[in-house]
Amino acid sequence: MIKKLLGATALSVAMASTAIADTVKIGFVGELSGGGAPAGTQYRDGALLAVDEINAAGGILGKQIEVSLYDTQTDPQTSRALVQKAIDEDAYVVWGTVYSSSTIVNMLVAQQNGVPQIVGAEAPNITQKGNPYVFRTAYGAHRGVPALTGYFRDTLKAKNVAVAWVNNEFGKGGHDVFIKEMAKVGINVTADIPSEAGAADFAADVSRIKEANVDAVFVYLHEEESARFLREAKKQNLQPKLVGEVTLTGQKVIDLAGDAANGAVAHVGLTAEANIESIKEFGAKFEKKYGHKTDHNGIKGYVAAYATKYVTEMNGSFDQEKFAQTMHGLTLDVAKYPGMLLTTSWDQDGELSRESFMVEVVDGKQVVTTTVAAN
Amino acid sequence: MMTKRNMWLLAGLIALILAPLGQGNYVVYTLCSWLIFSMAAMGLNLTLGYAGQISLAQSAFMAIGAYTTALLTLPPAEDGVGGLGLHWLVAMPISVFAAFVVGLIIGFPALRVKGHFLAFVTLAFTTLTFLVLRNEDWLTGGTYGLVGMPRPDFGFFNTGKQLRFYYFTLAVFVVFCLLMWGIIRSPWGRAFKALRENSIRAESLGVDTRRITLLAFAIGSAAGGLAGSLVAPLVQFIEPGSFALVHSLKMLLMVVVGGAGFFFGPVIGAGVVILMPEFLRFTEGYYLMIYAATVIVLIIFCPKGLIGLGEIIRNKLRKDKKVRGDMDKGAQL
Amino acid sequence: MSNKVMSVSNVSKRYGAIQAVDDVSFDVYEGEILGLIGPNGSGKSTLFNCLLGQTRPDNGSVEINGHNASGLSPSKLNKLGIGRTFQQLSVFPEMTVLDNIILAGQEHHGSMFSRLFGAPDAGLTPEADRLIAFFRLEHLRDEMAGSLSYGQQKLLDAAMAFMAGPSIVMLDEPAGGVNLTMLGNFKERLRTFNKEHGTTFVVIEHNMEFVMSLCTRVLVLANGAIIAEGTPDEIMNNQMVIDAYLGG
Amino acid sequence: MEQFFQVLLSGLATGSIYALAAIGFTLIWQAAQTVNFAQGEFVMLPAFFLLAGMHFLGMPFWMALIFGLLLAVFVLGFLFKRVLVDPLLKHGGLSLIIATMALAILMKESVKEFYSAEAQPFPEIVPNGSWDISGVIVSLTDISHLFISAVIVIGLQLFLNRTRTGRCMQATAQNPGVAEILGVNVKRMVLYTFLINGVLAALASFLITPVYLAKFSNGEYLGLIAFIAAIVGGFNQIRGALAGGLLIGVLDNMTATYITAEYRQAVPLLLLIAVILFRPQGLLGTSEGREA
Repeated sequence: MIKKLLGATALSVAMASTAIADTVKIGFVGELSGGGAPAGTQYRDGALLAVDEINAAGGILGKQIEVSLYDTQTDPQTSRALVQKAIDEDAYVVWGTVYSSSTIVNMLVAQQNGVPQIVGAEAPNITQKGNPYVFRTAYGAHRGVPALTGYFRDTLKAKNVAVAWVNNEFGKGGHDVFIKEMAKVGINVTADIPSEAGAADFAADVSRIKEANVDAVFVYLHEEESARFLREAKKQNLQPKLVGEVTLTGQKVIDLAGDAANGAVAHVGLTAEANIESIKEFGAKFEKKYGHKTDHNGIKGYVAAYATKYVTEMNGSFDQEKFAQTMHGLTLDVAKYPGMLLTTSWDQDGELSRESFMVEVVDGKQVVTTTVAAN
Repeated sequence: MMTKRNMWLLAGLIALILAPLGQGNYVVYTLCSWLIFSMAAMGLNLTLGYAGQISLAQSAFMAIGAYTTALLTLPPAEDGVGGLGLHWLVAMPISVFAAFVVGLIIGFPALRVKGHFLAFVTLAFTTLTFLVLRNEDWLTGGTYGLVGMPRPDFGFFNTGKQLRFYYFTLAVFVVFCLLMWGIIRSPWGRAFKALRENSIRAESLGVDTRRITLLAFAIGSAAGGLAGSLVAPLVQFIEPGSFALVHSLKMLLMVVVGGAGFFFGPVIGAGVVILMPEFLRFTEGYYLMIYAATVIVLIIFCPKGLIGLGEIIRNKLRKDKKVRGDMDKGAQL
Repeated sequence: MSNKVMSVSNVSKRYGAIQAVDDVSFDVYEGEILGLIGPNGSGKSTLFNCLLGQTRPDNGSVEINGHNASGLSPSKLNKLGIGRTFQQLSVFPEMTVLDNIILAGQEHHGSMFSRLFGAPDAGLTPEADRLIAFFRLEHLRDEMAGSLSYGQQKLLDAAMAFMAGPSIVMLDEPAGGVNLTMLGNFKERLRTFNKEHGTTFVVIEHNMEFVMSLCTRVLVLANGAIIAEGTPDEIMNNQMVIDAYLGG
Repeated sequence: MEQFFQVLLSGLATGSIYALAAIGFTLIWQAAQTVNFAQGEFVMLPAFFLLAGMHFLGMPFWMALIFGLLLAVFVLGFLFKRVLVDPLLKHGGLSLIIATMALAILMKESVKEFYSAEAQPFPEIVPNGSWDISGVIVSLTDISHLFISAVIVIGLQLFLNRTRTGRCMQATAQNPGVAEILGVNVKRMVLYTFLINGVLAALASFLITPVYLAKFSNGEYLGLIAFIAAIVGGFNQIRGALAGGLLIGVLDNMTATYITAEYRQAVPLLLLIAVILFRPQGLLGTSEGREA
C-alpha cells in the first residue's frame, strides 16, 4: 500500500510541474483496479514510461504530455462513463482500455466525439464495427489465430484437434476464428470445450479432450485459467501438443503452472522475451523504473504513447480528425521511429500488423522458435 | 399551503433540474445512471425494506427490462441479432410487464420459503439469467451483447443528446416516484409495512401475507424492469456481464446504506454508490473496501441506514426542545 | 341458550412427552364473555394457538359460525369473523395509531384492486376515528404506535381486534402488565362493546379478579383438559379448581 | 469407462473440499442462526495468511501453515463472532446476512489491495505423483484430498459425539434454552463452533488453493457451492453437508463431461432451487428445527 501511495504522490508531483507548461492532455482509461488490474496497470506503466521519455525529450510539438488516469474498475459501464469524462476534460487522445468488454462499450463514445482512441484490446469485433477512431496496439485474435493455422497443418500435421476456450467476449472471438480457420484447412475440431472465466476446475475439460483422441489442443484461456489448465493436463498426463495464442506461454502462466507449462507452444504478437534488441532494452528500462518485469501489455502501453507522438508530429498539429486519417494505412518503421519497438502498420479499420513470434516454453522459460512475418 | 415536507421535495426537484446545467457529458451521464439505479433500488426497497425479504434478483430483472427494450427498439437487422424497431414508449411498458410477470412466476414458489432461502433462490435465478443471456446468442447477442439501441425521439423532443436524455430520465423518475408513493400510501403499502413490522399480527388481521409479499416482490421486479428499460438507451450497449450477480449485491447494499424502508433511502444509497466515487477519487482502489466497511459499521450501529442516522442526529439536536405531550398521561395509563 | 358461534371438538396437541392439550371440547355462545383460565402450563395458550391457526392440532376440529375452521390460516380465520389480541405487545410500532387501526379493517373492504387504486384509507378513517374515540386514544391518533406507553399499546392492540367488526374476539392475557386504573377502564370498555354490539369474547387470563368480574361463563383447564365449567361464582367455590390452583 | 472413473474421482476429490466448507457453514447456522454469505471468502483468505507468513515474515512452509491456521481461527472464528455476529444477532437474520455480504466484499477487496490482484502460486501440501490404473490417472493429490477430508470429518464427528464438550455443543445447537438449563455454557459452545468453522475453512483453503491458485476472487464460486452443498444435503446435519459437497463435486464434473459445458454452472443452481422448493429440509435432512 505504501508503495502505491508513494507512487500516486510522485505522479501528481510530476503532473503539477508539467501542468504549468504548455501541455497536451491525454486521457488514460484503464483497468487500474478490479479483475483487469494486472493488465491495466502494465499498460499504464508502459505508457507512463514512454511519456517520461517523450517529455524529457521536449514533448510533442513542444508541448508536454499531461496524462490523467481514469480507473474503470474493470467495469464496462464505468469505462464508458470515464471515456466520456476524459473527453469532457479535453483529452486529445484516449489510451485504453485493455479489456475488450470495456473497449467495445466505450469506443462508441470516443467515436461520437471524434477522439482517437488507442486500445490494448484484442477482441476481433473492435475493428469490425467501422469505427474510424479506434486503433489497436496489438492485433486482434482474427489476425493472430490464423498465424497458427500453418503450425497445426504443417508442423504438427494435425488431423483432429480440440479447442478449450473461455466463454466470454475474449475467448469467443478467438474460438470463432479458430473454428473457421480449421474448417478452411480441413482439420476436424472434435472437442469444443468452453469454460467460465475464473474457472478453477479443469478436470472434466481435460478428460474430455483426452477422450476425444486429438493430435493437438488449442488453448485459448486467460492467464490464470491457462495455468490451471496446464496443471490439470499434466496431472491427467494429456499427451497432445498444447498450443495457444499469446496467453498460454506468458510469464505469469509459467510462474503459476510451474513445470506443467513446459512444452506449451504459442503464437505471440508481442513478447518481452523476444530476442530483439529494442524490446530487450525496453524491458530493462521498465524493470529499472518499476522494479518488476514488463509483459506484452507494458509494451502495448509504451507503443500507444509513441504512436501518439509520431502521428501528431507527422501532422504538425493537434487535429484529432487528421490524427485518425493519418493513422489509417500508416506504417511506422522502427528504424525511423524507435519508440515503436517493432515496425508497425495500421490498416483502414485501425487493425494492426507487425511481425510476431512462435514461442515455446522450455525449462520454465519462453524461447522464441520462429519469427512470423507481418501480415 | 405548503407543508415542510413538500418544500423539501420541491427543493429536491429543483436541484435535480439544475444539477446537470453547465456540466460536462460525463457528469450528466453519471446523474442519469444515478436516477436509473435509484429506481431499481426503490423497487428493491419494496421487497427488502417494506416486505422484509432479501432478493438478489434485481439485476436479473434489470436485465429482463434492458434486453426486452433493446430487442423491441433495435432496428431489424439483415443478419445477426436484430430487433423490431418499435418506439421506446411501446417497448417500456412491455419490458416492465415482462419483469412483473417473471417476478410473479419466480416469486410464487420462492416465497414459500423466506429469509435466507429466498436470498439463495434469487441468487440462483440471477446467475441462471446471466447464463441464458450469455449462451443463447441467437437472441441476445451472447457475450458480445447488443449495441446501438436508439434513444427515444418524441418528435418535439429528441433525447439523443446527453442533457436531453437526462431530463427524459428525470421525467420518468418523477412519474415513477409518484406511482411508488401512491402504492406506499395505499392499503397495499400499509400491508407491506405491517408485514415487515409484525407479520404474525398482520396475518391475524386478515392480511394474506403470502400474496402481499408476492406483490411487493413483483412490483419491485417491475421497477427493476423499468430501470433496465432506461439503461438500454442510456448506455446503448448491453451485455450479460452488466447484469451479473455483483450488481444485485450492489443494489441491495444501496437500499441498506440509504435506509431500508424509507421512501427516499435508496436514492441516497444509489448516490453513495454511484456519485460518491467521484468525490472519493483519492481513495483509488480502496473505495469498495471503505464502502463495504462502512456498510458493516452502519448495519451494526445504525441499522436504519443514512436516513436513519440523519433522524438520530436530528432527534439528538431537538431533544431538549421537545418533551412528548402525552408522556405524563401515558404514565398513568 | 343462544346460538353457538364456535364449537371445539376433541382438540389434542402433544409436544414430545407432554400432552399439552388433551381432548378438549366446548362451545362458545353468541354474546357471552367466556373466560378460559388455568394455572401455568395448563395448556391454555397451546389451546388458543390451536384455535387461532398458529399451531396445527394433532386431532380435533373447530367450527366457527357453522364453517369448518380446522387448519385455516390466521388470515382466513380473521375473514371468518375472528378478531384477536396477543399476549406480547403486537402493534405496528412505526405506523401511526390511525394507520394501525385502518390496517385492521382494510382487508375486509373492497377487492385487491380497489385497495390499490381506491382511496389510501379505503374509506375507513371515520370508522377508525370512532373506534379510537371509543378507546379514548384520540390525543394519540397521529403518534407512532411504538411511542405509546405499554397500556396504551394494549388498548390499541384490542382496538385493532375490533376494527373489522368480528363476531368473536379472542383476548390473550389482556390484563398482563397493565396497571389497575387502566385495567378498570379497559374492562368497562369491553363490557360496553359487548353490550352495544353483541360481540362474543373469549378471554385467556391469569388475573382471577379480572376474569371473575368480567366473564359470564368460565372454563378451567388443568393438565390440558377442562376440569370445570360454570359461572364465576360457581367456579370460585369449586373444590377441584381450588386444588388445581393451589396444588398445581 | 476410464473417463467416467477419472471424472468421478476428480469430482469426489473436489467435492470433499466443498464438503469441508459446507460443514462449517452448517455448524455456524446451527449454533447461531447465522447464514454466512462470506463463507467462500473464509476459504479464500487463510491461503493468503499462509503466503504472507512465508513471504513477508520469512517463515518456513510448515511454520507458515500453522501460523495461517491459527490466524484463521482467530480472525474468522473469534473476531468474526465478536465483532460482527454478536452485535448483529439482536437485529435479526436479515441484517446479519447483509453484513456478511458486505464482509465478503471487504475481504476480497482487502486481499486484492494489500496482497495482490493476481493469482499466486501456492505450495503443494501433498507431493505430486500419480498412478495409472488401467487408464485412470489416480493422483496423489486427489487421493490425499479425499483422505484428509475424511479424517477431518470423522474426527469432527468423534469430537461431537464422544467428548463432553462436543456433546454440549450439540445440545446447544439443538436447543440452547434447554442446554442452558442443563448447565451448559452456551456462549462458550457457540464460540467453539465459530472456531471450528475457522479451522475447517483454513484446512479447505490449504487443500484447494494449490489447485485453484491463490486469488482474491476464489471465494465467489466456493461460497456458492458451500451453500448449495449445505442446503442440498440438509442444513442441520454434518453428514448432509458432506453428502451435499460430494454430490455437487461429482455432478459438476459429470455435467461438464457428458452434458453441457455452457450450462455447467446452472446444474447445481437448478438442483438448489428444486431442493428448496420441494424438499427444503435437504436430501438427508429432517424437517425438525428448520423454521426459516
